Amino acid sequence: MTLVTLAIATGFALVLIGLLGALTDRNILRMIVAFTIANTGVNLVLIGVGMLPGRTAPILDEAVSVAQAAARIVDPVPQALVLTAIVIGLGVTALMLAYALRLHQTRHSLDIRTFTELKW
Amino acid sequence: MREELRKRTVTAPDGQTFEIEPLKDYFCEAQPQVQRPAYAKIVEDLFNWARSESLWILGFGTGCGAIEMRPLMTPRYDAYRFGIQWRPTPRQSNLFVISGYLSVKTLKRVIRSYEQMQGPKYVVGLGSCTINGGMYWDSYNTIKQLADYLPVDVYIAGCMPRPEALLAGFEELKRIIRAGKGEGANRYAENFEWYKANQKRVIQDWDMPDYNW
Amino acid sequence: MVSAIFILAIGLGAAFLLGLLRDTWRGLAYALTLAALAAMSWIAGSWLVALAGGLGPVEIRTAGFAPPFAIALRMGLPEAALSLLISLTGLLSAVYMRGTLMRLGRRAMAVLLIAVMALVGIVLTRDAFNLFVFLELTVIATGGLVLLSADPRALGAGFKYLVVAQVISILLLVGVIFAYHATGSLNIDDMAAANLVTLKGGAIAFFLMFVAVVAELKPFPANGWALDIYESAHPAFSAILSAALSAAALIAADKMLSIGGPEWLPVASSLGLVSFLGANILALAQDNDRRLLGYSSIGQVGLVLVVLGQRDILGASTPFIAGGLLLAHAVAKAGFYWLSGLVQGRSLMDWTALRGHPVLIFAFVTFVALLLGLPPFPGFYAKWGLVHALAADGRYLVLGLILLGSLIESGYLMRWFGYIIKRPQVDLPPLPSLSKRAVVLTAVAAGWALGWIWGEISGYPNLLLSIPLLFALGFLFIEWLPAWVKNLVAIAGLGAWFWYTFPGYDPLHLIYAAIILVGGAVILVASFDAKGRRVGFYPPAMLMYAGLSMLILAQDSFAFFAAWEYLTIGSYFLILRGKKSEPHALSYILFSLGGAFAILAGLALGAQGVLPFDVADLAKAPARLAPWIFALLAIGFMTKTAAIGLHIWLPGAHAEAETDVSPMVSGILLKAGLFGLTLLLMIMGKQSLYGIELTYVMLWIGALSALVGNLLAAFQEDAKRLLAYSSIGQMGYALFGLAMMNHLGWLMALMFVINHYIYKSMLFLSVGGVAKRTGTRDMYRMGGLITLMPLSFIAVLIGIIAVSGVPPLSGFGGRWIFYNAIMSSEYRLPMVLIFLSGPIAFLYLFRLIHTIFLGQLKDEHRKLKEAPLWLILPQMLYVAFLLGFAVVPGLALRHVDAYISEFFPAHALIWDDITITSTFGYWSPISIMVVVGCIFAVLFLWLLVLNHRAQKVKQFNIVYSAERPFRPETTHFAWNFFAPYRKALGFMTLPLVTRFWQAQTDLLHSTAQVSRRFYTGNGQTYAVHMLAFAVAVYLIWMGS
Amino acid sequence: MPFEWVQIPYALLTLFIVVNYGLVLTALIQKIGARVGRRHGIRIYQNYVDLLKNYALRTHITHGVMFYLGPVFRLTGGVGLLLFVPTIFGSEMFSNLSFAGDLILALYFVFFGSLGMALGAGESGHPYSAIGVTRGLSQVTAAELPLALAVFAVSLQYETLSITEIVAAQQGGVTNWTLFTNPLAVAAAMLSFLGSMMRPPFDVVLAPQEIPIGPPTEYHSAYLALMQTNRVIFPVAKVVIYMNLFFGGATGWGEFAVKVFCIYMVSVLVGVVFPRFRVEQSIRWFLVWAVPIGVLSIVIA
Amino acid sequence: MKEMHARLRHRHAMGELESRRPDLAFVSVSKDSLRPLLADLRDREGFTHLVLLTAVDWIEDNQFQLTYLLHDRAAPRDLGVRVMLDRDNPVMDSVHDLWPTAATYQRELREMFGIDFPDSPRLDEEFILEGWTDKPPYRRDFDTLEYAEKTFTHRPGRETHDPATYMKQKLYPDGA
Repeated sequence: MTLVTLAIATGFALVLIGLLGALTDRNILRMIVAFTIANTGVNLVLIGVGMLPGRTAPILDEAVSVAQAAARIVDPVPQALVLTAIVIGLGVTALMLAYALRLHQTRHSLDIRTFTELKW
Repeated sequence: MREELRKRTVTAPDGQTFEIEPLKDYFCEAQPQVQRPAYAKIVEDLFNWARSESLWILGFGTGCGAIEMRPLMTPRYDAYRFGIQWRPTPRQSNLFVISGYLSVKTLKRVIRSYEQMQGPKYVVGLGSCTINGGMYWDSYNTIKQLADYLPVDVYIAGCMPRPEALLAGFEELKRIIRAGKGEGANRYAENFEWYKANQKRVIQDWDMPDYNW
Repeated sequence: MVSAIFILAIGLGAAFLLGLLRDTWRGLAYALTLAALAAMSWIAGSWLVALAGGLGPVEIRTAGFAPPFAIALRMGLPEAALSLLISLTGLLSAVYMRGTLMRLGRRAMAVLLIAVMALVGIVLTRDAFNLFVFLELTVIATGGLVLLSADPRALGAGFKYLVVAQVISILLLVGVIFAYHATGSLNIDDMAAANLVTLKGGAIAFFLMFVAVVAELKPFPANGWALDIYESAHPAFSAILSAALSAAALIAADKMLSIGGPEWLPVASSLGLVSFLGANILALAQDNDRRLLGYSSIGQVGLVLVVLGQRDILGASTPFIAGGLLLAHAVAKAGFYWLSGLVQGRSLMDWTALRGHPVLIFAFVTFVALLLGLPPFPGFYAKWGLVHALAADGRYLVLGLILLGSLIESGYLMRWFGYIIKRPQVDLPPLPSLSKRAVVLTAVAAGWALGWIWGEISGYPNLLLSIPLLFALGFLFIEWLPAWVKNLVAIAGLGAWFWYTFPGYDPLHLIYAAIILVGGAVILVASFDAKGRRVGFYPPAMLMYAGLSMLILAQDSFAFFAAWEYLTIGSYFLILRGKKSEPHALSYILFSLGGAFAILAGLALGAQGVLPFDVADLAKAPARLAPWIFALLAIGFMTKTAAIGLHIWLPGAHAEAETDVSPMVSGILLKAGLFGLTLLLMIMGKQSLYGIELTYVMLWIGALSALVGNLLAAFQEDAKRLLAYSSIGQMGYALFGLAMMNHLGWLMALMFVINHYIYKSMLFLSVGGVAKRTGTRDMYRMGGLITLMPLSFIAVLIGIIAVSGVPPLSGFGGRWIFYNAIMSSEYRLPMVLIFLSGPIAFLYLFRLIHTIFLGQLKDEHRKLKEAPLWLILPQMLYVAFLLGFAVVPGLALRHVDAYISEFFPAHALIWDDITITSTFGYWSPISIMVVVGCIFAVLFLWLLVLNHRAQKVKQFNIVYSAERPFRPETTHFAWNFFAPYRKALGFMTLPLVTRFWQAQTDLLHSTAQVSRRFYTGNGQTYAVHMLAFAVAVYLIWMGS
Repeated sequence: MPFEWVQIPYALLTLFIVVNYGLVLTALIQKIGARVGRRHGIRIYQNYVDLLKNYALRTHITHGVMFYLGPVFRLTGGVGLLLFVPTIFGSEMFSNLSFAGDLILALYFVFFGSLGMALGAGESGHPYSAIGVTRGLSQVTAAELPLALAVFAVSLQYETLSITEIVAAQQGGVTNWTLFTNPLAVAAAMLSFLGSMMRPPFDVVLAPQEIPIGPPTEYHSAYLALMQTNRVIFPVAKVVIYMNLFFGGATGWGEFAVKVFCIYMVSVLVGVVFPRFRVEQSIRWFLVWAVPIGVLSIVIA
Repeated sequence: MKEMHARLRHRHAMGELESRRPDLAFVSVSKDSLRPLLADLRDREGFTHLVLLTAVDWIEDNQFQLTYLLHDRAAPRDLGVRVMLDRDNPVMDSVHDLWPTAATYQRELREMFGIDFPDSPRLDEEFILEGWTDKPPYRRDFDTLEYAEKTFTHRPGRETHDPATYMKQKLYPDGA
């Protein structure tokens, strides 16, 4: 099993664990944590997909010159994507936490089952 | 007087209210008129013959004497061959046979029916009760003399008169009509006040118009 | 031209700028927001103008690199249109939310700007990951904007949304990265070019992306979260969500489909169909307005998805059709949500508050029409094109389901409209806010403008520009005038149009034209009776007349169908005006729309994609399809003539309509169906389906209609219902005549057309006049009105003699021709029913005249006056015409007779001086009239001589078994008039048909009631739905 | 067939003959009915006397215009029906006013009198009138159906709607009568005939003991006289139609008298034997027994 | 009958049984015990049918006698129950709730005897007489002849004969 496969497998496992947690745990905060785990898993998958064994990080400095870049570094795009995704995930998580806070303030509960007044 | 015949106030669909006086608004108040023979004598004679040969009896048995009328329709007596038949509605009848005793309550209906018949019309009093009260001479509820209330053309005495007597009575009536003397309707109209006074004396809750068209 | 990227830049920049402002400078912040949104709209608008002017799509490369190294944007015509839609919706919503935004401050405004910017970004971007980013931005912005709502429940809804959004984002992100891995590019066009789905792992990558994007469309049934937001969010935000987000998500889905290729089109179609049908069915059970609108949104989006999925056959017309549907939906739904902000209650009934605000009602009507795709709105053109394409390609299932879904949708929307107009008004007046109303009206204007635009680019003559329609719409602008002025204008308009079009008619069309235009004008004379302004009467009435007059002029199928829709809508609004007409108007419009869909499908099948399609070319329809086309069209037309089985809407609709509306919808409107049938039979002739001759089936339907209509009429207590059922019977006769497919049958049908118009209009007017005076329509409450209303009596008398076919009036002519017609026809058995129903007509006719005019006059009617002059006047015209027509039927008929000879040369009549001779018999109307008149006069004189002194007596002077009547009510024999007949044949009046249709609607409703339980309100459950949905899509995809 | 003025006196002559014939015929029928009950029955001239008496009544009332016109409508219907049908085949004199229309006219004109009468009776305001009318109308819906079917079958058979031509086709021997060439149609028509003659078992319309003679309850004097006149013309006119359609018509007044009498007697014979049906019973009876025969006749035709 | 009487005596105050025929008997009861007795008879003893309700004016005793004649269809047998009322205060409980037909009889008695049955339906409506203003005509103190002479005109010359003597005279004029 290569590192890449391991990374991707771990990523998917995290995704699944996260989703499972998010879908089974009633507590909003734990759901948020679960989603964070799932996001991390996704990010890991992203990295894993962009990984090329034996290459270095896509940073152009003294170690890797521009001319060698194409052969020496891994694909930089997934890395950029991961960065963006992390930022966005952070935003969403923050928003969810804000919601959790407001929900707790107004409804004094963190159980997702208590917020079913809108249905049907 | 019955509730329905009293004055009442009604509201029209458009909201206006007005009064209804049933006896005036729903019944014709005109008095009966005397209708003299209008045509030449020979024509009137023909008409009188026709009237006499076409006696249509109102099918209204006012008392027990009505039982004697039924045999007239049977094969044994068969009054039809004399031009006599029974009609179910006063409008089409011209002979009213008061069959036996007449209670005050029935008298009211009899007057109404008689007045609804079209002239010339005839009244036959059947049985002693119509003549002088008969066996009901002391009854508090039976009239004693039919002639006080309606213009009688022929009385047929008996208690009861048999069908043969009735046939004889009808033949007598025919003679009277043919002689031009069957003018009971006119007598009634001429002496309308008198008849009405008599009628109203016994019918104490007079709740109909003076003449029932 | 400003680069399109500035739309994004301005949005983003302004949002940042807002963050720099002081929190207290709210006015400035708000101005800045509006300015930014306006600028974005302006840029999008200018692009739209430029692109519509012929400019090709423009690629925008950020950072100056070509993809895949940088993100590419594209500005094409669809993108420009949707960008404009999004930014305008944002702008208007911002205006609408002024109060809320000022209260919440710059952050809220910034979030709004971000939301709009992100939505535009979704539209413009060609980069998959960028798409993800914008979608996430939308999610975040949505999460923020949901909190704008004053509704505390929105908090929970927003959180559920975020939960689901997380799941979606995971799917999307994984999909994107694998797609990138497979193709080495993030650019959507590159992915498409690389044929992603065929690459290793690419298919699953695409599947994940596709599911995630489709999930943003809130597909049924994985959409509980969205409904909660629709229900609880601020209406202006719901407007954005429904109009802008849906548009953006749809274009995203479109982009995905461009990657997925044709293999994924059926999947998209099925998902769309499920959404369209499911959401609409569930909407049936909704009582909350915003939730209902949410369901409707989901349905509409589903429909557009179907269109996208059908792009393989729609080809170049896809943007036209999808755009038409989408824009109509967006404008209407945004308008609806804005309108809902004006209404204070959240139940559907609370919308009764709109009553008394004609402008808002007009807005509501416009939105409904936009949603339902009624002409002249874009949805109409779109559906027309879609249905034709589907029919041409043989995708009948899709076609049928789309029409079914549309019918259900019209069911709840029309029902809602009925509530607004008819239910008891709640005491919560609409908010007076001028700015909010202005926003709503902007949407209305946009709707009409779209109608005009779509008319212009449709390739057909613009529906909005036809003279009759403009005339009808013109009445909207003179609503402030008194009714009599408008009436004059209306009559003049009808007359002028008749005079203007007169030279173009052949005899057959002339008959219909005369009935519709001249006859309509005569009925309008009765409308002078109305007092005040009579708001809301003339526009629909004139719309109906416009539709009718356009119908008979229509050459191609498009004009025909549009006219059909006009007359349906117009008459619906007319019928709805009646006092208790709400349920009947609803069933009318549902049957009519159902019928219209059948017609649409029939026409589409006939056209086989060849457009424009001349109606006369139906004759050339392929033999395989011809019987089906015939059946569909016949069913459509027969809903209008209320043939048995499709008749249940008629009695209530005609009976509950206003006095002068009843003759319009009975005397005139029913003829539209007959006209259609005439045309159909003339063009297509006899058709057989599975060995059964369809005209023979129609013969039976006609005969059954005649029988059941007449029988039911005999048992009615309500005078107008009686007349209504009688119409069913009369239409049955006419249908029967047409279906005989011979010369005399047609002549008879046309004679029925004329006669039925005259006597039914006359009877409805006189009965309406009586009902107006007596305040009731129950016949047994009337009675003895002959002396008080002699003219009405004469009208009814002449009317019933004519209806019953007794000589010497014109009805006899109809019967005579009828007998001659069946002599020359080879069908025997259906005649038995017709023969039976003939005398039954006497039953209800006698009942009509007896229980109203004869018998005992009631207390409260003793001072009634004759019906109003304006109602009497047309009746007397009809009486005169009936008498005239009775004497000289040839004036109208011999030309028609000659005309029919072109189609059926055999058995033409011979019109001598005074005698009309057929192959079998002869008939001389004048002689009959003279003979009967002479005998009558002699006998009358004879009776006068004998009886001239007759004593006039009053009503209780009757022999009454020596008793006397006490009350007129108990003396008037009227209620349950034909009790013995009911004993004998009452079993035939069991409401089987009503029960059948009731069972259908009950089934739909209980389905809706049961399946809505699916949405438990639990956010986790919704997330599970989403995953299950993904699995389901996967299965569908594998399956297809 | 063009109109000539001389047809008017001829038509009047027909009318005169038929009125007298009808007066005597109905009396004779009544006598026959009486003999069945072992009575002598009315005198043969009794109808004249009754008619004269009713014309000679001195007082009259009226309930209104339609009440006044009702009998006029009624008799117009009777006279018109008679005159629209040719009475004697082959006779220019007695083809009456049949130039005005064919069989259909005759069949539909039957209703003219009934309708007017019903309206007149309705204005009297008497509930019995209305009840009688409802019964009559209810019954006629079912009773007319077999006739309509039979007429349809016969016109199909002869391929014409002209009564004269139908009669012409039946000339030349008894076997040419429709009775023998199309027995089913005739059977259906004769059953319908029973229902339209106001005789038992189908006379619940008048029902003297129950709703004193139904529609004419309020009519009297000259009104009644007009209706009586109609009562003698109308059945004869109706029988004439039957005679022309099914029994070969009549070539002379003698044949006319015999045939009309015989056809009329059918309803009498049935009437004296059977008690009365209620309305729904008679409707069912017609639908169950008479209509299928009629249907059969047109299916076979 | 006898057993039944013996049985019922324990429960109801009632007089001796007057037997007329094996299947017909009369019994007198007091006004107060009538209703329970009637109910008992109807519900337990099988006298389901009220044949008639009639009255006799015992003017000498200043009393009205009411007779409720009951019929037992199953047996079959009849029982008359008699009640005496004070003539000055003729009021009796209505039994229309036991037998609806009783209402009609009670109307008649009200009109003809002036006996009051409170709560009986339509009690005060006219029954046979219309517009009657005099005292109830079946009371024996009402003089019908006097009333008739006052109200109606009589035809003069009317004679009254005792049928026996009259026929004797007619048939045997010579007195043999």
